[in-house]
Amino acid sequence: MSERSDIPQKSQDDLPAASSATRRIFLQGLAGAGAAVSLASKAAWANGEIGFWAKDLSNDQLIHMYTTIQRIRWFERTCVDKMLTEPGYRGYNHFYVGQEAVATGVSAALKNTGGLMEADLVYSTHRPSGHAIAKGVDVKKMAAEYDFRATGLNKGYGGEMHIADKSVGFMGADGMIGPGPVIATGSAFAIRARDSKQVVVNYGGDGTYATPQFHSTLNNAALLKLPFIYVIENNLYHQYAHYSYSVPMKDIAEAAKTYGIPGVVVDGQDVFQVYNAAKTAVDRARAGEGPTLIEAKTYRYYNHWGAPGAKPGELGAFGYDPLAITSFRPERELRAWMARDPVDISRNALISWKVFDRAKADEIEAAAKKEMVEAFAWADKQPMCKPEDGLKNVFVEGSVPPRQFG
Amino acid sequence: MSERSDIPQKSQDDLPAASSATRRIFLQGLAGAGAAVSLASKAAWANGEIGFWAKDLSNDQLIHMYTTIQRIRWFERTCVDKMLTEPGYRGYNHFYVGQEAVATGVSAALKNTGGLMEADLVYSTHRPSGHAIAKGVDVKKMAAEYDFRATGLNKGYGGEMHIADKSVGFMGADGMIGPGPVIATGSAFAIRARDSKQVVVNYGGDGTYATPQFHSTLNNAALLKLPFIYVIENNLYHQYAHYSYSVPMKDIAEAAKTYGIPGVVVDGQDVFQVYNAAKTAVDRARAGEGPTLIEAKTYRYYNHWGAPGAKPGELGAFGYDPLAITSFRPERELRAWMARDPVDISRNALISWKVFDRAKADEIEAAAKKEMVEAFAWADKQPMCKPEDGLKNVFVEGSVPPRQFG
Amino acid sequence: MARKSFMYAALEAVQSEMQKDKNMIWVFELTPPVASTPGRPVINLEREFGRKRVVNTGIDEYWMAACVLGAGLAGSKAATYIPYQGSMMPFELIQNEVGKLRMKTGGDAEMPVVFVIEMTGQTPGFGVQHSCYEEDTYYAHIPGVRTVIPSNPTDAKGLMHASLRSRDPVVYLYAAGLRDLIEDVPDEPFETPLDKAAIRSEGSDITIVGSGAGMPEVLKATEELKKAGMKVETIDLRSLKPMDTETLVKSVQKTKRLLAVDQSYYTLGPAAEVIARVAENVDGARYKRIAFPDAAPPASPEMFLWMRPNAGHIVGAAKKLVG
Amino acid sequence: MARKSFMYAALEAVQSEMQKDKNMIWVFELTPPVASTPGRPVINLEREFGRKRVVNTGIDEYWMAACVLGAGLAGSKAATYIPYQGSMMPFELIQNEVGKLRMKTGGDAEMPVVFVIEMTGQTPGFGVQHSCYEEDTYYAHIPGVRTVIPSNPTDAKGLMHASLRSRDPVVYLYAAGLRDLIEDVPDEPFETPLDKAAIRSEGSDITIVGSGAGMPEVLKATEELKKAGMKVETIDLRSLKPMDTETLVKSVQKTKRLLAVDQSYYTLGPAAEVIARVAENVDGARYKRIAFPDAAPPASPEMFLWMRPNAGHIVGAAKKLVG
Ligand SMILES: Cc1ncc(C[n+]2csc(CCOP(=O)(O)OP(=O)(O)O)c2C)c(N)n1
Ligand SMILES: Cc1ncc(C[n+]2csc(CCOP(=O)(O)OP(=O)(O)O)c2C)c(N)n1
Ligand SMILES: [Mg+2]
Ligand SMILES: [Mg+2]
Repeated sequence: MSERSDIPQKSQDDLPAASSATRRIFLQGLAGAGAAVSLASKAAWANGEIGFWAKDLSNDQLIHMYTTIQRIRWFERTCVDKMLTEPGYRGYNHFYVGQEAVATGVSAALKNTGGLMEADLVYSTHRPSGHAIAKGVDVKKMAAEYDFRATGLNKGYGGEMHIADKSVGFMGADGMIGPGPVIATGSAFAIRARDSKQVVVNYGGDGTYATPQFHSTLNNAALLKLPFIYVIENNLYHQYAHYSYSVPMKDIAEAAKTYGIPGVVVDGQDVFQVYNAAKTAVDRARAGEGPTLIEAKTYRYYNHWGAPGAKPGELGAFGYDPLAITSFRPERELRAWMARDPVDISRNALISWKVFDRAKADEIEAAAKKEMVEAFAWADKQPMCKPEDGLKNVFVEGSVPPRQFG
Repeated sequence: MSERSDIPQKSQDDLPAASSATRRIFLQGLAGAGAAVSLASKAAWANGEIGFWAKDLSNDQLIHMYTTIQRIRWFERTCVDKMLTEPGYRGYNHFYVGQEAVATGVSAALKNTGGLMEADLVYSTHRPSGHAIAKGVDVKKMAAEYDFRATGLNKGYGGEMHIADKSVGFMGADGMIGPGPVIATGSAFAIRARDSKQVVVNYGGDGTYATPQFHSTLNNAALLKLPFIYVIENNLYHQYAHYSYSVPMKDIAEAAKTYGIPGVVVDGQDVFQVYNAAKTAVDRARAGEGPTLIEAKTYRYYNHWGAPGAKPGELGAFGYDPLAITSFRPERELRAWMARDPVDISRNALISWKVFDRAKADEIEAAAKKEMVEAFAWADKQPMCKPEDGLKNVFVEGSVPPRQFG
Repeated sequence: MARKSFMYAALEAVQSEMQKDKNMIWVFELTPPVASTPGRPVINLEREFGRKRVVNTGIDEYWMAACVLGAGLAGSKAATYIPYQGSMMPFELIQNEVGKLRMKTGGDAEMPVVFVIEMTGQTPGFGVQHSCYEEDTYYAHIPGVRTVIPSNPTDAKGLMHASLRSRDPVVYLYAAGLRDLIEDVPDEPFETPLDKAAIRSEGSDITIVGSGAGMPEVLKATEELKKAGMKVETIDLRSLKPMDTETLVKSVQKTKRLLAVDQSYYTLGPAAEVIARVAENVDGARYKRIAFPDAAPPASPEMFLWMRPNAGHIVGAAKKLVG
Repeated sequence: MARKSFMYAALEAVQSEMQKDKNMIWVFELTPPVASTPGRPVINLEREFGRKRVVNTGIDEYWMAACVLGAGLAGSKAATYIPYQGSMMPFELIQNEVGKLRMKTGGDAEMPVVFVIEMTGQTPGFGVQHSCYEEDTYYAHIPGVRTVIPSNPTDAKGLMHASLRSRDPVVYLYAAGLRDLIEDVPDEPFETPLDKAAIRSEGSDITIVGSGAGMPEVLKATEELKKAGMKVETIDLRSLKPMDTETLVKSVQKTKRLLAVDQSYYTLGPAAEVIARVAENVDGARYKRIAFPDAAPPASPEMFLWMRPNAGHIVGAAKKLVG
């Protein structure tokens, strides 16, 4: 993994343990650098809306964020390698690697316990691993679900694209592009109606901007002042097309203006910036001040779906994707983004703030890797589904008649 | 009909015949006054985008505009009176009265001949009479269609809400709120693809703003730079709800910003302002520069549907509308808008420009009234539809089998 | 017990469930949840429960349905009334999300939700989109959603209670053509089962099956045929999904004659399913369908009224089938 | 004549019609109109006709369909390929606008348009929304739209030519599960009628009816049954709307046994209509349906593959019905 050049590692290691104040200064520097390097984040910064909330986090919380990033990373790397090396492996994935800081930063600002009536609720996409892990979903059960096991998170009925776990407020992945965000506003409506303090976060790719539901989502959320946050993960591509094919402006966050709600651009590679923006939005939503649109600029290291072009043990997919017939991502673009890796950025920041040292960081990474290898190994040993169970879970009770035999 | 207070009628009558230049000055005054009186038309005026194109119109063209307004007005007043006084009359209507200047001003900027491959195309709504008449549809056939006659514009298959006449580029009314605008962009797409110079106008009420298709329409029109004009007739209500129930901002035209296209607010009671805005948009579209969103602020003098609350021979419906259970329009609001009547505004302007005098104006009105009374009388004598013809026009050829007899 | 209109009976059930469950929401557009009926208090859910729970929205029926689904997933009981003009706008959401979420999540998703989908009143003159009455098939083909279609005020109330209490999502098809029906309906809450057809008349010569807005003409025909001496067994489907095969099969095993009546288009109307289910299970019976032709309804009343199935058509077909 | 894949055969027809008509447009998303097949030139419509006529859009299938409809109304021939992931997004537009515009305007509306609606490949593991194969019923219930469903590369080409030349709007159901089929297909343009079923095998013991992606298993079962000595008449519906009643009825009049097979959900699948039409016209026949149960497809391959109808099921049911 490459190191960030703008944070001099060695010397930072020698600083005294970071206080809130020094941490804040670093955060500001970090944020500014991120903005200057790759973003037109005027909406976020010019109006000074974003507080440096990460300064208030305890060391434990900061380490948890780093750990989460590593756990997402290694959950998926373990899965990629399985796909590449075990021909019989049945799981598939829309890999989230590269985008870990987004889900991690957002979930760090949320309440993730208390079940449906108390936890903050997260709606995910067809690219759900990161959102789920950051929200606290059990990785063993996820791994089992990805391989359609009867003891998987959703008993094998869902598979990767449909994982859900309401006990931690993870409302589920969705294979469709469009419906998720409007459904999420419905949860926010119910929350407002029952005077709960919960908030609802909806993740959506840059691809969701062009859907008709994008307008419905923001318009109704704004009109009804719903406790709702739309996190656009703009990874520049929807499937095999650059986002300029479907978005007429550079920053999707600008669409917020029509609805009179905040539209914020953040560096999606920097977990602390993401946290700052999410915290502001969550506070606003909880206070009854309505929705926020956050656009996190980010990038995925793998192709749209599965592992084409990837090699076992290597990070990122540089090879050919047979599905990308008309348009594919330039290797240089991918390498440029990997130079601003969310793992490195968070790791270097925490080292520089004296939250942990390199050894501890490595230890966390190793533990994450081990946990995930074990999770997938556990999954491999889980029972397969019973065919007849396909007739269940149509309605709450009972099962429907078989019709395939005539 | 009330006179406009800000244009001193008597003295204007004494001026010499208006030249283009003087006419232009009056138009500017008129436009400015309109803006000051009732509109927050900053988008339209602050950037000086709208030229005073009405100055270039010949007297004939100006008189045609006034005539059109009167023809729409009297087509509908004849229809209202029929509904109120002839219990057996079967036609219904979503009356356009009050909004005549919008359709008239827009169509004056369009090419209305040459059929599907040459005329500019107009997509209408559930409130189509004005759009149709302004586009040049035969009023006799319209009247016959409203009463479901076999010789009606659409052979009795359509009725008011579904009239269409492609020969003049009137693509049709639509009973649905939502689909029309996106379909209209499809026509614009085809036009661009075949290198035609046509433009497409879509009318939509303020109610169309909240539909998911609103976003699709503007986004795709902007991305593909389509020769497309979206005319929002903001008459403040969608059915029985004020537009603030579904629109979070004052001017819907502001939504154009997201898409990087012009968003223009005009005084929809003033046919010359409407024409000016339409002309600018049409020129832009024909030059391949893409779409425009025009919001005409206007008002309807009747209730949403039919003639509840209206009295024979009287303009406007002030009585109770049994369908408006939770929200209805204040009488004072209606009277305030009637004080800026499109008939009066155009009439006074043309008199002041010496395009015609009062006698001629009255003569035009009387002729319009007579034409419409005759049109509806003609319609009354047309043959009814043959029941079995209901099985036709499903496909281009043949008819489908009856199924109602078993 | 008091005389209640269809809408009043339905809203009475909603009101009672909303009083019991403080979290329940109701989403509407242009049809306010208001009803009155002679001698009973006016029901106005918006006034009674306030705009935080009962909301009037813009013209976006897809959002209305999505809002209800999202509320249900978040653990709140929720319902929406989609007016017939927008009855197909939320279709994809109900088909692709509501109908699949339980299967998709292996049972994790909570969906205590009801979608009241209005079907047109088939008013002559309104034409293709406002007189169509075609939604039954679309919704009934969806697995994972219960689809019911009351045909009288009593069932309107009983099915509404049952729908709102069910943890399964329910599409409650509301035939606007039945608005004017008034009959005695119990005041206290009661449930009508979500999966049982109702036998409206018992007989052994012929089975006539209808549903929803088709029932008044079916019942009129039944009376006429009975007067003419025919022993008619008349079934009101009441639930389209799941369809009560047992009641249908038992009846035709007895009568050996099945006349299935749809207000909707012929091809793939509910009557097709009625016949197919019976034909798979009963040998030697004879079958006939009556339906609206496969044509969108034209506006002209002459054409439209001629095309719409009525009691006369049913009587004629029944006589042919039995004779 | 050359060996061509399903997609190649279909795009060859599109290419030829676009060459003939300079106004014709093609709208796509994520599935580029590109196909190759051994020994034939690569087809790439985007490259050949340019981005003004062949456009790659954002994720908005409703707009894609609306664009095509609007183009048609404006007098340009137009078609779109809606990928299976978005196959129901444009439904309301096709149902409520395309299907009704001719009736609504008394014939004024021009609609030389084709909606290629992809149906899933029913890939095991993809689950509820990506393996569903359920669109046939929804689209076939619409009046005013012709709905066809080719089951092999030859019909894919012939039906595409006929669809693009028809002045009626056509929903062309494209079963992605047939992508891998390759067969000899004529090079020159030809039309396959839009309203005729195809008899794939003649026989007098039983009639088996299927369509689209169901046909390969139906044909496999036919061969097996024939080997076992049964005289099987096998019909490929090919057109769902209008449905070719005559061919169905004639066949069952002869065989008196009808087995209708759907890949789609049981309730109100095309097989229901097949049985109902025949039952109305043939006395004393016996009927059986095979279909996917009324359940969204679960992701687990064990469950999904067990639920999906296959040749074995068809053989078993046919033997029961005849025996
Ligand atoms: C309605 C619909 N249309 C098309 C698809 C196919 N599809 C799956 S993912 C995807 C791209 C999504 O892009 P984006 O929202 O940017 O998310 P990303 O994959 O980049 O994370 C598309 C088009 C779909 N799932 N749903
Ligand atoms: C999809 C849909 N939903 C609801 C309706 C019912 N409806 C007919 S007109 C109308 C209001 C339209 O308001 P607006 O667009 O402002 O036009 P106006 O009537 O004011 O001219 C509504 C809700 C409809 N026709 N279509
Ligand atoms: Mg993306
Ligand atoms: Mg309005």
